[in-house]
This record gives sequence, C-alpha cells and structure tokens, in this order.
Amino acid sequence: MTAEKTKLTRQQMCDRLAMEFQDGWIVNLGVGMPTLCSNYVDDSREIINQSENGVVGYGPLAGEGEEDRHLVNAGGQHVTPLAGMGIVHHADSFGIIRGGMIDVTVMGAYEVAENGDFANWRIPTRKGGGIGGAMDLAAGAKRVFIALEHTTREGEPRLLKRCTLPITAPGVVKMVVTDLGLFAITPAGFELLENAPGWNPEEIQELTEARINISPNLKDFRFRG
Amino acid sequence: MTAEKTKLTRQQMCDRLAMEFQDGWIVNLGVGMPTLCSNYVDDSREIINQSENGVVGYGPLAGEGEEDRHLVNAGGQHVTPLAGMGIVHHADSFGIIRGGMIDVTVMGAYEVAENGDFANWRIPTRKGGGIGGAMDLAAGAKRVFIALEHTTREGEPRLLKRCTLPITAPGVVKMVVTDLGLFAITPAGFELLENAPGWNPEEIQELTEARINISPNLKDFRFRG
Amino acid sequence: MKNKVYATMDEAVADIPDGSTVMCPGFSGVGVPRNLLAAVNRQGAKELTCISNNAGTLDELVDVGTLVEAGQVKKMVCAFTAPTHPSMVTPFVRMYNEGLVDAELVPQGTLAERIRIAAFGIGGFYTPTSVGTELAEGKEHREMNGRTYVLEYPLPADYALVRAWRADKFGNLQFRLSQRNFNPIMAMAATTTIVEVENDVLDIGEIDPDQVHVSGIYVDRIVKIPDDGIWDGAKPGL
Amino acid sequence: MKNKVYATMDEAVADIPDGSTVMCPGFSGVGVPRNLLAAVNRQGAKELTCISNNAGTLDELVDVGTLVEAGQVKKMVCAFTAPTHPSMVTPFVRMYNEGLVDAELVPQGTLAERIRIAAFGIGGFYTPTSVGTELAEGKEHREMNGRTYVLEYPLPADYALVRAWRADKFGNLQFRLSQRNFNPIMAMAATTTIVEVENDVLDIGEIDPDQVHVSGIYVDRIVKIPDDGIWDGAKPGL
Repeated sequence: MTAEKTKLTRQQMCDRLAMEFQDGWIVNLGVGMPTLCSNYVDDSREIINQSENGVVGYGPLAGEGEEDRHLVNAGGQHVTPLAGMGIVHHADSFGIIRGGMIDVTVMGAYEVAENGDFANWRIPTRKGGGIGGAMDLAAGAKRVFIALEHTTREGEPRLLKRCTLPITAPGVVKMVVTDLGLFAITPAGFELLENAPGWNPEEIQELTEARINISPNLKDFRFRG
Repeated sequence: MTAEKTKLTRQQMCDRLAMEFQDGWIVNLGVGMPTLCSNYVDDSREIINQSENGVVGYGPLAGEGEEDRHLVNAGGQHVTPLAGMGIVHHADSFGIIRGGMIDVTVMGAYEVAENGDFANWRIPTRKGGGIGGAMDLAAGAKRVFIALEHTTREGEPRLLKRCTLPITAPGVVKMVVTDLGLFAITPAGFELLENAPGWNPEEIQELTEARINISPNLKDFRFRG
Repeated sequence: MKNKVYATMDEAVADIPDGSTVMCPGFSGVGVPRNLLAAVNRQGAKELTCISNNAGTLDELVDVGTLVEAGQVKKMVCAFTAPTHPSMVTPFVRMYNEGLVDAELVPQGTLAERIRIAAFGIGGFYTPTSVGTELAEGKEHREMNGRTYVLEYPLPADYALVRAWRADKFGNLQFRLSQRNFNPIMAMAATTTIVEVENDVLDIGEIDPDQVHVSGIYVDRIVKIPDDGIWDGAKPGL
Repeated sequence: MKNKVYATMDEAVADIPDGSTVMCPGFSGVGVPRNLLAAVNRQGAKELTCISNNAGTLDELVDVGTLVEAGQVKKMVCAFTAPTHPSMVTPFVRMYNEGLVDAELVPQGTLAERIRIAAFGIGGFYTPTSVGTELAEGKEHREMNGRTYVLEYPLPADYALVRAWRADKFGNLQFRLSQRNFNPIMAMAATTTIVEVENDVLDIGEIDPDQVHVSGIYVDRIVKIPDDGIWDGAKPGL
C-alpha cells in the first residue's frame, strides 16, 4: 500500500517538533510558524513557555475579550497567565536564555546546513537585518530545532551543504522539520528520521542540496493523535 | 582666648562628616565608626541610606524589641524600615555602588595618604584580608570620606605621604576627619579646614607625616547643634 | 527632597536637547512610553540617538518610529533594522534604505546586557552570542573554558523614557506582567529617567519594599498619564 | 512535572558528593540557609569549595563556618579572609592561618557579579573595583573610555543552599527585606539549587507573577523549615 503523496502542513510540522518536548522542558518558540508548536497538547507532560520579554510559564493564547493588555508573548500575541508564571526584566530574561536554561528553542529559517548552521536574520540584497533574540537563543539554548519549508517558493533547496546567507549561529541545529519530513543533524549531516506520506527518500533527496543519510529506523511521519 | 586642648570624640568626628551630606544624597556608611554618622540629624534634608546587602532607604537603628529579624544594615545592626525603602539583591546592590549612584561613602581606615590613597583591608603581618564591599565602594562612589584617629595607639601618624599598607583604592579620598580636625584632600595634598579646639596647625602638623596645607579659611571645628 | 512629580508630559521632556541619546523601552507594543514619546515629538528635539528593541511598527500608535518618521532621529540602536517580513516597510525601513537615518544592529540579549552594564559601572562583557556570524566581525574574540566569546561594551544614555504601572513620589516603580521588559534596565542606565505612570502617583510608603522593581534613586521625573492620554486601548487606570 | 518538595533537610542534601562547590548565601546573619548547612554538616561531605560573603562568625549559630570547623571545607571563596578586628578569631581564621583551609579573597561586588555572570552565560566582565591594589596584581587590565578595569571570570557552583521567605511548589521564591542579599543570584548560578523556606510551601499560582524574586526554573529542591528547625531566634512561620 502506498500513501498518497502529501506535503505536511505547518501545523503538522510543528506538532511533530512539539512531540519531542519532554516533561518539564523550558521552551522558547520563535515568532511566526514555531508558535504553532503550542497548539500541540499532551496532558502527560508540562511545558514551560518562556518568551524574550521575560515571561516564564505563560499559557495558551487569549481568546477574544480575554486579553490582558499587559501580557503578550514574543510575537505580540496576547497570552493567558498560567499558575506559577513569573516575570523578569529583559536582561534577566536573556540571562535565562544565554545561561543555558532553555531546553529547546524552535525557530524558522531561510536555510539550514548539514553542519548545523542556520540562517534566519538577513537577506544580503536587503539592507539591515532582523535579529531579535535569535542569535542569543541559538547560542544559549540546549537544543535548536528548525521548522521550514523544504524548498523556496521557486523550488530551490533550503537544506544545504553550507548556508549561502549570513548565519545566525554555527553548528547548533539538532533537529529540522520540513513539509517533507523530520531530520536530525548528526556529525554525519542530515539524517532523515521520518518521511511525509508518499514521499520516498530518493524524492526528498532530489529536492535537497545536502546529502541525506537515511535513518536505519526510518519511519512514517508521526501525526497528532 | 584659647580653647582648652581637646581631642574630638568619634561621634563628633562623624557628626562633622555628616554635616557635609546634602539633601537627597545616597549614603553608604561603613561598618563601625562611620555608622555614627547616622546619629546626626538635620531635618532640613533627607538622606537615603544604602547598604551593601541591597537595602535602599533604611531608617534609624531599631530599638529594643522593635527588631525585624529580616532587616539589618551592612554591619548586622537591626534597622527600621523607612517609607519608600526598596530592596535589591546583592548583584544589583553593587550595581548601584559600582554604577556611581552613591553620593558619598564614609569608611574607616588604617592610613590615608596625601594623594588620596587609603588602606583599610589588610595588615601584611596577618594572613588574609577583610575587603567586604570597601574596594567596590571606593571605586564606585562619587565621594569617599574617611574617619580615623589621627595617630595609632603608639602615636605613629596615619596621615601619610604614601600609604605603607596595601591600599583599598588609589586617589579617591576627598575628605578626612580625625580626632584633631577636618581635612580636604586636594591636588596639593592634605588641607586643614577645621582644627579641634585648642589645637593649632603646627601641633597637628607635628603628628602628621604628610605636609599639611592650611586653608586660607581655617575655622574652628564645627560641632552639632 | 526635590519634587519629582511633573504635571504634564510636555514639561517632563521640555529640556531634552538636540543630539541626546534616548532610551525607548517596550516590546511588542507593551510597556512603550507612548505619552512621553508623543511629547518629545511635539517638543521637536532633533539628531537623537534612540536605543530601542525595534525602530517602530506599522500601527498608528506613537512609538520610537514616530520620532524617526518626523526626522528627529539620527541613529537607531536596535535589534531589528529590517522588517521580519519584506512587506512590512515601516517609516524607519524606508528612511534607512534611503540613508536618511543610521542604525546599529545589536542582538537583543546583547542589547539588554549592554544597557545593564552601562547602569552598573561595568566596562565590558564577553558573550557567546553572535560568535561565528557576520555581526561578530571586527569584534574582539576570546576563548575561555573552551568556548569563544566576543567583547561587548556598555550602552549608556542621556535620557530614558519609561512606562510604569505604579510609582510612588520617590520614584519607586512597579511594572505589570510583560510591561516590564526593557523598562527597568533603561530606567537604571540613563542619566535622567522620566516615567509615565498608569496609576495615580502613590505616597511614599505605599509600595511594599520587597516589591519595588526599580528603586526611586534611579528616577528623576514622574508624570501620571492623563485620562485623555495614550492608554493602548485600555481604560485609564486599569 | 517532577516533585520538588522534600520532606527533610537531610534528604535534600543527601547526594552532595565530596569535592562539590557549594554556594552559601546570607549577609550579617540574615538569609543564611542554616538548616541546610546543618544537614550538610551531618551528611559529612568533604573537600568542599564554599562560596560565601564571609567564612563564618563567632556566634553559635550554624553557618558556613560550621562546615569549615568540621574540616569539610577545602577552600573558601569570600570577601573576608581576615577578621575585621584581630580579636575575632573564628575557626576559619585559625585554620586558615594554620594552612588547614585555602581561600580566595574577592571584593564583595566582584563576588556578586561573578556569581551573576555564571548564571547568565557571560564569559567575563571588566570592573574598576580593585584596580591599583594588590588584589589586581596578575589580573588582565584594560583601559576603556579613560578608565582602567580588570577582567573577572564567572564563579559557578554545583549546589546552592538558599534560604527563602516563601516558595511555591514550582520553586518560585520570595525573600523578605535584607534576607534577599546573595540568595537570588546564587539560586540562579548553581547547577542544583536547594531551598529552605520559612513559610509553608504554597500551591502553584499563590505567588503574584510580578512579585517572583527567583523563577522556579532555577529551583530543584524545596524543604519547609520544621518548627524545631533553626529560626534565627524568631518564632516559626513569622
């Protein structure tokens, strides 16, 4: 039986990374796609969400009319207070980050390389860059997970031998999810752990610049529920 | 009329330094003799007492039975809370100190030199030293005032050309009070501003190793009240 | 002691001269001193260097971008000099691209710590952040305990404009939830700290000493936000 | 999530091995984790390096000096290695003079900041403190903006023993008045942080998020001080 060839949705991609979070982990989710990780619920564990603005232990997004104007996550979304939450100022917040207290940070990226480099802050053809807390998180977190489309809109690969864009940090990425599958980055480079439904490793390799090693335990992509 | 030759008491010495404090000054008083400065009251001004353990704006010593076991000054004396008091942790407290927020620190010393050096943390014949916050205060405070006996118990001078003991900080002392008078330290060295009752400048010079300049406005020592 | 309570935002910022360095806290729209920024905009000081997490947004609310758009800002020191999405062309982005305003791009945690050490009399610190990136080029590197760091320097300012939740007349401040962000460290780092406060200014003694977020020793001027001030859409006095 | 609440001080310190580096906060007798120190004394770990403002006092209360006197401490890192008065010969002073214990003398503000940067991933910082003194000899000097600084390094630890006023089950901590001192920064800097708390351990959510002094993410073990514990002369539960 062959599954129908399907690309993963952003929510499915983020769900899969969120499944890796362990009970008690302190998690920092980047603005944009990575915030979808918080939609994956697993009652058997507790996750502590930290955001750059010094909120430790915030809860789900606030519903309509439920917003507290003083409480937002790093992306400016209104979140709800969770019992046990605590607030610190910005220097102390990055003390948490730089000090290695974040178990995992999930970020988006333009490119990831087989040596663990990634790039998400600057396109050289445009002036300036948007770093925010990305370089601190990349340098400080225990694990960096990246969620990104497997190719650009033009079909160019984003999983590369070496990044072509200015990198955010060297050699830090441990896990990558794309719309085609889940990858670890090991000393040997990308390792395909799970493939999207209907996609075989050769097809994924064709859309990838870097060489992809195939896990001896290659599995079907794991979905929520 | 000649005043009777009198040495100043420690309280009189500290009163005199405290008279220099200006309204709104943030003051750090060293353990021991300098704490006597807080006994000088002048209702026309408000002084903010800061101590190394992070208390900003504490009040007078606590009376018998009035002690709060969680509230002490740097010398471990129980003090009373004053309206407007605020607490910070030790790193932030020395942030206040190193950051130049302390208008004046008053410390005791073994020796003071005409170049503004002073020594109060180590006697080389004994092993080790007791620095506490003295080096941070000396390097960080806007003004360092020193209160000390004019001579040692053996009659040796403490106001020197150069310190013989290991110094606490170079060139920081602005004002010195001894049991014989009040001195400024200027680029030209010690300047006698006020002499203790009955002591003429020549007599004070005899008990001093450094050369003492005499202020053109030399006055009688100013007492409380 | 000197009275720190000012009647209006305009009085509180009246003396900010051209060429000043001004800290502007706030993060994702919370804890932004919008009323003081509006007053600086009215006051018209020019050639400002502004230190802020970002350089303004696309919304209509007053923020540091308002000063940029008005041509009052010579240079931004911030963590974002390009939009997170190419479609978000703020006034700053347009003017930066056209060379009308200068900028220094600083990673957010480095920005926060540089502000803190400016407050705390530290001459520099070594951070692992940015090592191996373009941003570390030309910076002094040092390996310690098997890890590579770059040296970063203090970032002081002449003025900090601060938004607080509660203040007493001495200037002790409290912030609410994520309003805190850059406010305390900027309040401590600037020579002159000016605070807009959401609640009525309290008498001295009304704030629990254990719950003071910024000591009044750092605060110079306090203004209550008027009912017709900028409340970020919430009712006054929340 | 893992339960952090321990029933006894002895259980909470049971696994501290010989050779550990242990942070011991407290200042002038306030905020000293006396119950945990008594438990470490009973437990008997040896060859410890202890980081503390001082190395013990002359009073009868349990403090880091108790461990020194018991021969459990190899080295003290502290701001006082000689008594403030020659008559105050503590067990540490006697043993230090006899070469039975080693010590590193650190100015108090440098001690505090070295602890903080150990917590916060900073590799070193430049301070003006101690410049021009014997204590700066051999340290790297640097002139910046016309001022001379010395380079100081992080001071991490395996364990911090902490005394708190209130704690919730997650480990969020509050301190009361000058009890705070070194407690928060040591709690943040150590790999394993063990807290003795004066009040009953609170349910999660009972501490106002704006009034948390140390986030529970830094806290590993919490023990309520029993009624017959060491209360510094005050009644239990004050």
